[in-house]
Amino acid sequence: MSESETEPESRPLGPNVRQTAAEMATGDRTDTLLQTDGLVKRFGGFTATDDVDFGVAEGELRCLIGPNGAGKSTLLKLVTGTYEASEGHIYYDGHDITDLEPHERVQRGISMKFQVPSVYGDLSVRENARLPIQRFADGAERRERVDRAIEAAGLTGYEHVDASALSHGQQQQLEIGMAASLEPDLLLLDEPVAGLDVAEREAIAERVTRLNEEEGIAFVVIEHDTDFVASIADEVTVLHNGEIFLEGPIDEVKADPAVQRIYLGEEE
Amino acid sequence: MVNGINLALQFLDSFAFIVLAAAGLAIIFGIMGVINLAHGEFILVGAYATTLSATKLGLPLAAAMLVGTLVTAAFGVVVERFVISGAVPNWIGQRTVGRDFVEPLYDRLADSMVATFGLSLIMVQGARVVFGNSIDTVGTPFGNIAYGAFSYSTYRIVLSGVSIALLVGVYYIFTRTEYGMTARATIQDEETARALGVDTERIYMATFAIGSGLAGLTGALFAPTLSMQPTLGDQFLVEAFVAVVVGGPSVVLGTALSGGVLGAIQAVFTNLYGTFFGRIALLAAAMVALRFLPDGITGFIETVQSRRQEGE
Amino acid sequence: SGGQGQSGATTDTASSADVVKIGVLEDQSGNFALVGAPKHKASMLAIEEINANGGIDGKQIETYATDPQSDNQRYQELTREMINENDVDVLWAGYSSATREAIRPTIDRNEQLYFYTTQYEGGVCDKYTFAVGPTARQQLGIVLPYLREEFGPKIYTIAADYNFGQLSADWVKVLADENDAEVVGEEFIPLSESSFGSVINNIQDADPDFVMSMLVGANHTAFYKQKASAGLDVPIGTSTAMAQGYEHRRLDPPAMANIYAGVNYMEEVPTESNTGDGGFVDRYYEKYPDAPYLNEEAETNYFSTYMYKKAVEQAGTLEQPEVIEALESGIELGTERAPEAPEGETIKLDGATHHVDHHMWVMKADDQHNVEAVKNEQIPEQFLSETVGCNLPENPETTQYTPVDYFEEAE
Amino acid sequence: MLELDGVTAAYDRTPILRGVDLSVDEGEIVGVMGKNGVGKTTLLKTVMGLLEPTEGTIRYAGADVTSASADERARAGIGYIPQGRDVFPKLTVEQNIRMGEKIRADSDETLYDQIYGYFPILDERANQDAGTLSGGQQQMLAIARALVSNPDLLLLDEPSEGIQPSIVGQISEDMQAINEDLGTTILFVEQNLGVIREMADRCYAMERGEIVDEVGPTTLADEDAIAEYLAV
Amino acid sequence: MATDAPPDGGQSLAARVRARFEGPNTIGNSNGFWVGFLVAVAALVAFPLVGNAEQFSLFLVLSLLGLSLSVVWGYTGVLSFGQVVFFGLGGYTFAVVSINVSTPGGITAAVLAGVVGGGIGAAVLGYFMFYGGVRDVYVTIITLVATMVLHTFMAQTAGSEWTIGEAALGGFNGMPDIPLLKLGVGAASFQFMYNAIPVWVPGFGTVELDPFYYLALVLLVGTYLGLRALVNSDYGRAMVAVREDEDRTRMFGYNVKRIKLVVFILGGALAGLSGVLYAARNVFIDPTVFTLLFATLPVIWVSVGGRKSLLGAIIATIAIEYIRVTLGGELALVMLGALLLGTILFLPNGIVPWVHKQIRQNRPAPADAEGPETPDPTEASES
Ligand SMILES: Nc1ncnc2c1ncn2[C@@H]1O[C@H](COP(=O)(O)OP(=O)(O)OP(=O)(O)O)[C@@H](O)[C@H]1O
Ligand SMILES: Nc1ncnc2c1ncn2[C@@H]1O[C@H](COP(=O)(O)OP(=O)(O)OP(=O)(O)O)[C@@H](O)[C@H]1O
Ligand SMILES: NC(N)=O
Ligand SMILES: [Mg+2]
Ligand SMILES: [Mg+2]
Repeated sequence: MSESETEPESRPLGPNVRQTAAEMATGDRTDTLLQTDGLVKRFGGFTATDDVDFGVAEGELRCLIGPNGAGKSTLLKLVTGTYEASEGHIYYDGHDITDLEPHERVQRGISMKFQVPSVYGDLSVRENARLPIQRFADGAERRERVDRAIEAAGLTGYEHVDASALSHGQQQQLEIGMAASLEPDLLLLDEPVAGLDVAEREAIAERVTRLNEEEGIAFVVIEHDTDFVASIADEVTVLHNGEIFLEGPIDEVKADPAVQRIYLGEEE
Repeated sequence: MVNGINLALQFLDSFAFIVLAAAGLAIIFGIMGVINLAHGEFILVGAYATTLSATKLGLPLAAAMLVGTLVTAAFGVVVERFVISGAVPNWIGQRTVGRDFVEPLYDRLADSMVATFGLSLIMVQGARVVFGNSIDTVGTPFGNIAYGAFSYSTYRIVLSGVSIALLVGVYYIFTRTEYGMTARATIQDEETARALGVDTERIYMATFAIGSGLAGLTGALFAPTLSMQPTLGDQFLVEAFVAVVVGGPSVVLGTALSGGVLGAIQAVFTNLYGTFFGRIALLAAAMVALRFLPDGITGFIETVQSRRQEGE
Repeated sequence: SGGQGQSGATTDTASSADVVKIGVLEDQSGNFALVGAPKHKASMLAIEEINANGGIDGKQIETYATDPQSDNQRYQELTREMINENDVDVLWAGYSSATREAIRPTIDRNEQLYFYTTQYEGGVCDKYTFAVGPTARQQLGIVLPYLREEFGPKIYTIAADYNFGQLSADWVKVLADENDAEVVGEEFIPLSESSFGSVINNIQDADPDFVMSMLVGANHTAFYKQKASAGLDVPIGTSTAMAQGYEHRRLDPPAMANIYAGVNYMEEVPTESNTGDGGFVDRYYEKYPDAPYLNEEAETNYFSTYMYKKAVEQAGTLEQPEVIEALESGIELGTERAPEAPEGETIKLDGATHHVDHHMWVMKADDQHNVEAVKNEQIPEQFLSETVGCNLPENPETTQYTPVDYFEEAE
Repeated sequence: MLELDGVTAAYDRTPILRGVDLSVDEGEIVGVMGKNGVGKTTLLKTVMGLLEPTEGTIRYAGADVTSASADERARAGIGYIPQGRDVFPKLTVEQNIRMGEKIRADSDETLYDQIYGYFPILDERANQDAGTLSGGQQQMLAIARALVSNPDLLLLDEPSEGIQPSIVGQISEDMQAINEDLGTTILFVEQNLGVIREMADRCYAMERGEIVDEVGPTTLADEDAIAEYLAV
Repeated sequence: MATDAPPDGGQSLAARVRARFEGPNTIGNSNGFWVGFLVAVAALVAFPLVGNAEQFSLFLVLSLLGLSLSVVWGYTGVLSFGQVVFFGLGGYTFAVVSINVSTPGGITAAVLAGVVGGGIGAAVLGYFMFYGGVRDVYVTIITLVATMVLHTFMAQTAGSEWTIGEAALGGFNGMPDIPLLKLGVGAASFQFMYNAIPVWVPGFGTVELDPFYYLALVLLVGTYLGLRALVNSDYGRAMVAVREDEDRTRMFGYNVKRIKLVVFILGGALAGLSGVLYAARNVFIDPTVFTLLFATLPVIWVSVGGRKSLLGAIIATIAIEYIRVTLGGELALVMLGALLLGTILFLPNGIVPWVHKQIRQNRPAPADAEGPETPDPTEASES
């Protein structure tokens, strides 16, 4: 892959670097929730993420955009532990989680919805919804949480329907609901509105905003729909060729000519 | 005492046995996702058809082997139509009650296992009822070669040559030809393949026929060296599955490599400690290989290749 | 045992005293069908003959026969059924020693009179079991000395890697010692193995005067083809090949050339009562024209049925304890009473051990697979009677003894 | 070119399409829009022959193809780009494309250059397994694979899903170019408003398995009116 | 188990207890089912009056083996070909311990040792596989190979060097000298084998009943109910989630490897129990239990009965083994083969789920009020 010539050779610590590795290692807490340090992922000879320092503050809602193949999904999968990092470290809540198993990361508060929806097709909506919740809630509390999760996903009345029979949008809603019901501190969403109709997009935008504002959940959202991005996020990070290309408020990023050229298209 | 030539011949022998045992299965299991517990009985068909055409019809051995292979391939087509794809029962179903009776067994590992287990019971007992508890065998051709105090059956050396040629042929067919690519695409996503104009029914049938034909060829090739009984297929089954699975995702290359690795281990241990340890070593090696190479040998090779590229 | 019908299986004959109930469990399908089918047929032949000649003590035989399909689990269930449901007076069952051992607990528990007719490793000293086939010591005992005389003292043993093979190999060592010979190599081969390249090399490497082969089963049959095509032409003595699975008929010559079988019987045994006009072979093929072969075990099933007949007639009852007592008194069959003992001369049931003093033969196959008798003599069971001291009428036990406990050479 | 008359189709027993009437003329670009789950994908699958209608007829190029199999329809010139990137994951990118080429004997080399021109990344990654491409790259591959067969009628199911904005714009332009240059007729499903407006000559609106409206060029020009349809 | 309090205090104890055994992971959550269940159990209790209980006890014992695969494969998605490994380990351990200590206390300990032996075997093999990242068909083949290793190995243990204490492993010919099953300690013990108890039954007079049959029946019914409770508990739902999608289940914070290992050990212990009873019933064990045929049977039972149905595993085990033992004649194996082939082709989800579907479809609507769909009984146990 050819390097973009506008890419600055050495990047100053951008606004996104919340905390240095040294700070992380000594456990000096700031409001930084997630910080990657020089994260590299190679597939064979191909480098999908290249020395990425990506940070998210507590309660922040950050969108991750960038061209197809930029390494966005890969970055999130490194954070969840689905992929093992080739190099670099991941710090979360003051701890180095680079070597933790995926389920341990989840138990510490990281939750993710993958790009391709994969609800448990043969289980009913209610069983799907109960699964994350039963890990930590019992009895009446559990029932209540399950009910709330189903309601928030707009699936009241579908409790006993097999999840495979839901529409695409409903499955996305259910997935977000399940990921959110773990009450994570950090929720990662990979293209939550791809393939959804306008009404559903709005519903999800509203949902994400509410979870972020009311429950204080920090988000990283990957999305190609820039209108959607604009409607939920203030800050975006642009990834390109596996590297952080630009970060900043959505309006500034959209106006950046280089971003327009590599990602948005000239005429936008 | 270990003698170099003995060891080499022993290796070739083990290698040929494993590769030939696995060849048909590599296609039917590795490519089509059907666990064929009747694999041994397909080999039986090949062996019986070969032997009977030689002893009863008086065909020369080479011609009889060709007959054995073709008969098994044809038999495979019948099994595919009636059982594996369910095409025949479904054709009847559509015409009588207006719906399909059965779902194809492709990529349904466990169900295909039960169905082919049933099939194997039918075939073994069927062979017994029709041909009795044994049939007369044909002799082994080509005599032997002698070296020092030792001598070795030439035919078994020929077998290892054939097994290598067969691997090369199958590898070529499935990776280099249009048919091979189409077959792999069909197994991965039948619907999309159909939308791209592939007659998937024919592909399934042809692939199953090739897999069966290879099993038949194995039976044909071993017919002169084994005793002909309805249960003769049993001895191939375990080696076949182990070789295919240890081989990993690239089935043909994988089968060659696992035949090589497992054959070498068996040969060395057999030579040093006798047949029992040779067999135990083969099985133990298979378990260890699967544990430490969770994606089989070819999966491991892919990983190593990408590590090497990373290093560059 | 269960609630139904088992009460007094061993004594309750009052209601069925007008017939003799015989149970026959011999394999007609599965792994042992090749060798089990002739056993079944021979039992049926004997029963048919006896019935045609007025039955046993005037009673007709009622036969219960089911195919156990070479499956030990089926054997166990069918044995219970024979005893508890069918209430048989006597039972013939099983080809392999493993099958015998699988059902023996049930046999002993129910005190069921049982005939085991396969040639076997020997050593079963069991009040209810009559192991009337030849033992390894008897079979090897005729062939090994012969080969020692003919070819020399160096022996290489190859044997199936399970009880029968291992114990037979022990007997080879004992007999080698007794005959001034020496075992120069020994290899055990798993039953699932069918490639013999390295075995053949090992034999060539050891360069013995003759090989003793106790290979067993369909997979091992391949050895004979493979050694022939490899050009291994050392003489081979065997207790297992030819007589049971008629390899000399099934395999293309010269696979069995130069092979010497130590057996009590095979179809080719040249006695008048066997191959003579109207002899055993004629009667068998008259009843079963399509049968492929009349094997060693078939003859044992056949004559032991006559032994049972004789014992019942002597006891004058079907009560099993009395019949066992009659058998233990030493039933004899002989050529003068043909057709009952096709293997030749007088054969005698040894009451103390429940084994048979067999008339043993060495049968040699040539490169056209023609078989001829090269030696024959009467050989008694020796291990239990002479070495162990098994005496069942006095000490009714249910043990299997092994040679290692009695012979240093066997270790 | 394509005519559906009272087409009803179902998975198992639940009817999804209920009496769909629709026609596409040669050389047209026709869109289908509607909310999630109304049956748009089902409609395309039925046209492709992956689902057999329980009632109604489908005519293509003057012939009744209602009971023709998918591969027959493909060979008759219908190309299909499924929703959700159904690439063959264990075939390489190049092999995936060659699978598309197989359909027709008359595919020519210039088509390749053109297609790689649209999606240069596919050329770069020719020997990568398609399953390891990023989501958007897989979508591009699916499009390219359908294009190489040079179909007469191209069925596109949400081609812009998961594609970066600049390429989305480019795809609609390319489709129009293909339509003009090669005379390919196109029937497509979309959620992206911009794409619909830019590409479609006219458009059908679907609701619960039925065509409820047909939208002509004038309405298509009206952004708010379209938004209305998509958000019904 | 669900640890939550019952949803409403007004529910009767019976309903609360029942709720533990019900849920979407088992077939049969209606009143009708439980009535049928009680009738079936009663029929099995009465069976020795009319049928061959001695033979039937074999099917009950093997049903435990079927159940062990049903939890491991049907509910957790681990297709093990090695249940017979743990079955055999259980049987052999029982044999070795009981031969060495053949007092009632020793025999009772031998039973426990057999169960533990099966569990430990599964723990070792399971740890080796699951914590090494082995998945899917690779698990199947490793377990198959483990079976073959044991078969090859056990077949050659005929010599006296293969003696553990008093107990000779006996090679291919197996171990015939297993003492009769006596449970308890000293005088407070009871012999379950060959100890028919005369019981007076109205209408039948005095009949001799086989205690082993009842022991097997109690263990089977108990195991069935226990597994029902398990699969309908929180843990059971996590198992099912692992079966449906391992990667996704990890993303909800579940330790998938541990869940698989735990279930595998449970399955091993259950298979071990089955093996103990098998050896005790036959007073014999031999390496036939490690043959390919025997290893295949559990997969066949569970597939034919319905992979995701515990009841299916039991019913199919009994049916297939009954057919295998009783079907005679030259074409017996052909018919058995055709039966298996036909069943899997025409009822791909297994017999019990098919029957369940027929009943649900044919039941008139009002009766459904009691049926599984409306009000979902899991609600009651929310879980
Ligand atoms: N397993 C793999 N092997 C080889 N290359 C891979 C693998 N997984 C991802 N890649 C490559 O890594 C790059 C980044 O992929 P990634 O999925 O992270 O992209 P993305 O930014 O999410 O793109 P999109 O917007 O299209 O989803 C792509 O070029 C892809 O082809
Ligand atoms: N394989 C299937 N089996 C059963 N029902 C299905 C299947 N596929 C889709 N459905 C159902 O059919 C209906 C229509 O589905 P379809 O995929 O055609 O909708 P769509 O309009 O393409 O939606 P979207 O915009 O989300 O892609 C939905 O309710 C869906 O749940
Ligand atoms: N008795 C035998 N050959 O097992
Ligand atoms: Mg992505
Ligand atoms: Mg769709």
